[in-house]
Amino acid sequence: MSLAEAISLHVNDGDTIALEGFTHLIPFAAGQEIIRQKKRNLTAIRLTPDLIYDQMIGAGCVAKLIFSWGGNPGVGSLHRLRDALANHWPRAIEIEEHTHAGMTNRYVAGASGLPFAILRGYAGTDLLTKTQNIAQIDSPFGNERLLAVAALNPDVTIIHAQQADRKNNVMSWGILGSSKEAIFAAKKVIITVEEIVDEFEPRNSSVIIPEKLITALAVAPRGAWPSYASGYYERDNDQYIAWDEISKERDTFENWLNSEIFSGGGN
Amino acid sequence: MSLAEAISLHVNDGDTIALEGFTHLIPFAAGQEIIRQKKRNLTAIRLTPDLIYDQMIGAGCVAKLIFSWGGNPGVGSLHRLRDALANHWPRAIEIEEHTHAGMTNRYVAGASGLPFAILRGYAGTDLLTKTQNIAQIDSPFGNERLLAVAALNPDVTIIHAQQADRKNNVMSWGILGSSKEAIFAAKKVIITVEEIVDEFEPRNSSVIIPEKLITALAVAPRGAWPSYASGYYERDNDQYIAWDEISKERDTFENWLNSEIFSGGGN
Amino acid sequence: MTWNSTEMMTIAAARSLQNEMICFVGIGIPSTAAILAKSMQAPNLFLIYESGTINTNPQKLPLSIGDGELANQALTVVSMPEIFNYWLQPGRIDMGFLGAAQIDKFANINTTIIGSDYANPKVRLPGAGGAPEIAGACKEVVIILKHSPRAFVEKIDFVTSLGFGDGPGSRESAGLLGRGPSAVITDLCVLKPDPKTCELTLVQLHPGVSVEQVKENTSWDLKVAPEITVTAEPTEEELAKVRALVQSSRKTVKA
Amino acid sequence: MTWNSTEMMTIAAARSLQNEMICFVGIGIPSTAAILAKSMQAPNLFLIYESGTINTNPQKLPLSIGDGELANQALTVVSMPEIFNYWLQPGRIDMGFLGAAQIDKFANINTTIIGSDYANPKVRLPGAGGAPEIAGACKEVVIILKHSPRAFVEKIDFVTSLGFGDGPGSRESAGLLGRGPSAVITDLCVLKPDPKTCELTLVQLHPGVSVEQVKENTSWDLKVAPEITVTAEPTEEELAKVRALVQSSRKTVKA
Repeated sequence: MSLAEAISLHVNDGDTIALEGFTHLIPFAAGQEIIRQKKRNLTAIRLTPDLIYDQMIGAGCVAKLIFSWGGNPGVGSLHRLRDALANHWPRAIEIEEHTHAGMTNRYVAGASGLPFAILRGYAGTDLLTKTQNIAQIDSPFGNERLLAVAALNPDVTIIHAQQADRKNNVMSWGILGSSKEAIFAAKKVIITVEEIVDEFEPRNSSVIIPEKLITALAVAPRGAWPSYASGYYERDNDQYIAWDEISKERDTFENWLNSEIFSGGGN
Repeated sequence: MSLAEAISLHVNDGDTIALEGFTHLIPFAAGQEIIRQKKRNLTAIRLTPDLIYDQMIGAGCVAKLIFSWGGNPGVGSLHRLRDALANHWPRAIEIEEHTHAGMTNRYVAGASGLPFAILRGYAGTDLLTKTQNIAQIDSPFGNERLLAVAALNPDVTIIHAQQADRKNNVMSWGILGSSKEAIFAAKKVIITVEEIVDEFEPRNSSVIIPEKLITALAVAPRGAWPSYASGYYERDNDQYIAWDEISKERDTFENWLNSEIFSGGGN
Repeated sequence: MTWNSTEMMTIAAARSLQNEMICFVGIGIPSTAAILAKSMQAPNLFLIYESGTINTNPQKLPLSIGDGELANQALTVVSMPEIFNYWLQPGRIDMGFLGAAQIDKFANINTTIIGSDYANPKVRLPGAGGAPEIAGACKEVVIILKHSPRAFVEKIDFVTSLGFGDGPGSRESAGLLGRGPSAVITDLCVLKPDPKTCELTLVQLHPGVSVEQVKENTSWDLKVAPEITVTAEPTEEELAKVRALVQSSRKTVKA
Repeated sequence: MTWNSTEMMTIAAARSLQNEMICFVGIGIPSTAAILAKSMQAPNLFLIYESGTINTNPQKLPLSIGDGELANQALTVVSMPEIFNYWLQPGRIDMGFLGAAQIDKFANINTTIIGSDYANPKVRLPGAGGAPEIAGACKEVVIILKHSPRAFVEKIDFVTSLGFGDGPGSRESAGLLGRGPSAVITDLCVLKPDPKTCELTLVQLHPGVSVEQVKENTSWDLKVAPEITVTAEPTEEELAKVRALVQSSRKTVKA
């Protein structure tokens, strides 16, 4: 299936979606296809919104952002996110912020079919009073109070991986963040891969996702650019730096949107 | 360090120990060294006591068994466990039984530094009234009742793995059960390996345990026999079948104990 | 063509599996039946064992639930927390295939003790293993065990895994996600829960077996369906394959 | 030999790390300092990044916390649930190395917003990331940030990560396992919490820096230790290595 078909078939306006991949294997091709297809009113979940959600927010796809760290890694701010929050451009967005530990465990709970997960988290911080979907919970064994975080179960989780085999099983390796949990937590799973291979080579720190968990699979070479795909291409740090300029002003962002996304053919 | 030193240094009478490895990589050499050194009053944790704990129970090392399935896999019963329960021979033992899901999550809680884990478990069963260290817990989000199981934090976890490198990092692969969780849950960790290698080869479904987590490392070739070590030797099913005969009567068991353990040199 | 009743039971169980199903398999006859099904009508049967082997395709009969063969033939091997928390618990598994020592009319099963006193049982059995959560979370469960008055009892000595509890509504009030047992397959027949009462009912006899025989081997007053079908005889292929499988193991597996 | 104040800050931070420590590193200056320490007095420093890289040994400065370099040079790479639940949460980590946008006299830090209205802040910062649990669970925490009146404030706009709360006992009542911040290292000096009051106190000046300079750059009335030491000047080796590291990155990393 083509990425365009996968997005149009499985991502609906108003959906809760998670495009995961921590710094590595960020599904940019899929995110930009969502922009191209003008999906709207999405609740977008990611530990690190990164450029991918900054682009989707600037393009007006996102109604709510659930996240734990909203910067341009190693560069600075996400200007489109800031503009949406401060000036409601191109639309107002709601945010719900957590910690990495909290978001990770919310995926774990979702993957486990549980309503919540427990952790030692957020203790003593203003997040306890400012954010949602958390609650304190007492241990039934001995005298301890812990934090419960509500499960995340996206309508669609989208992941970029290195390889799929002929039976649509998927293999990825390197930094995988919370991708596996985001996949198990989702109602539908779209995966883009660098390429199809006859056989997976043995690799340490690798994960194989059985086809049974995958709703739609699309080949998207360099689909994680400007982030990276271990074994295929490196992180394009220049692009991350350039994004600071591109995204700072609305007109430069809109020029980028028109020339790179709407004029661009898509995968 | 030799296995004998590791056991004598780190396993004390009265300790709570976990010799893990699900069917695969069962640390028989370490368990038999515990018998040889006549450790006593141990609380022994394992999902599947298997022959290793049947031997330790018959030898009088164990005061309490915490487990979830106590049979001779594919053969039948654990006669030494039965004799200890029914006739208190060679001593009375206490048991605490759970389900695999419960035991696994008790290790997860221990590994996570949490007092408990939650699951959908034991529902509608007599375990709810007959076993310990479980409690029902209500979700703070919506109307759901779940099971909380108390964390397991062994004084010592003992694992057999395939390889260690020159820096005492350990690699294992194949069926790993709850070994990783049992390691993270423990106060001290003893690992036996088949051999020391210069470098770990890449393998799927493999785990690398950093030396920082390991208290003592000993080389014990065929240390998982009669269970197996993927890549080294297969499960000795004949031995598992033979154990049914050896363990059925006290005298045949004691003959085995004297000839195979107390006369045997040890590793 | 002749066959023994264990072969018939295994073959009948194998026939209950459909292609593409995700099946969580216990060791013993359930495993034999699942492997047989995969070599017959269900080549794409997706087998998961509690040891962590995902989509495995064993060519010989494993003696234990964690045999090397299961890992070597698997797409991937994962940890037990992943098997129980990510695969089983959310209700991803279509079919759970279980054995039992005792079963009652509501398909509750006991694999823990024989005898009424938990502290001092007549016989100590292996215990729960993965069964309670398999019985709870799989969309559907098939129970496979030999028919005898000692196994099919009015009241089981310990509820290790819940079938239908004491009837309609029990699973719901226990908060179980799965629909529960859809069939009990024995060496004599097939029992299915009555859609209304949930009580196990004789619906199918294996060739040459009589209703009386089944009733004699059931300690409670077994309900019998108005129309009883007869199991199709084992085919030569089924028999050849099940015998080859049993041969491949050094010793037939006890439940 | 000359150097700039950022180099001095980085080198002073690097010196605070001991060999064999397990160190949980945030990106930016903390990462530069940790990598520097590993090339100097702490070759066996065990570096963990929240991206899942275990015992990594980067040869060039990562721009992001998940750069390929961190994975390629790691002993192993694990999932984020494993990093946060198995490594960080139980208190296994000796040292947490954090940056901040704002800090108060009890070393509570803010990386969330500038401005008093959470719904409508003056400046929206990236947020918490891994910091709250790092600050909570590591046995010890060192905070690294540039000294300025805007950063060192009487009251921070948002408590993203707890230092000592409002003084002795705050961490305990919040249920935190770690001892909290042991030092704040800036481009001007080193502050340490008073053992009794937990209030940050000036204990060490970098070469050429005056107490007045530090006080001018601190918005609260900064306590000064009776005896103040002076940081040893950067060695040529330290400077050469820190400059090589910064060179190795395409662009100096912002906190």
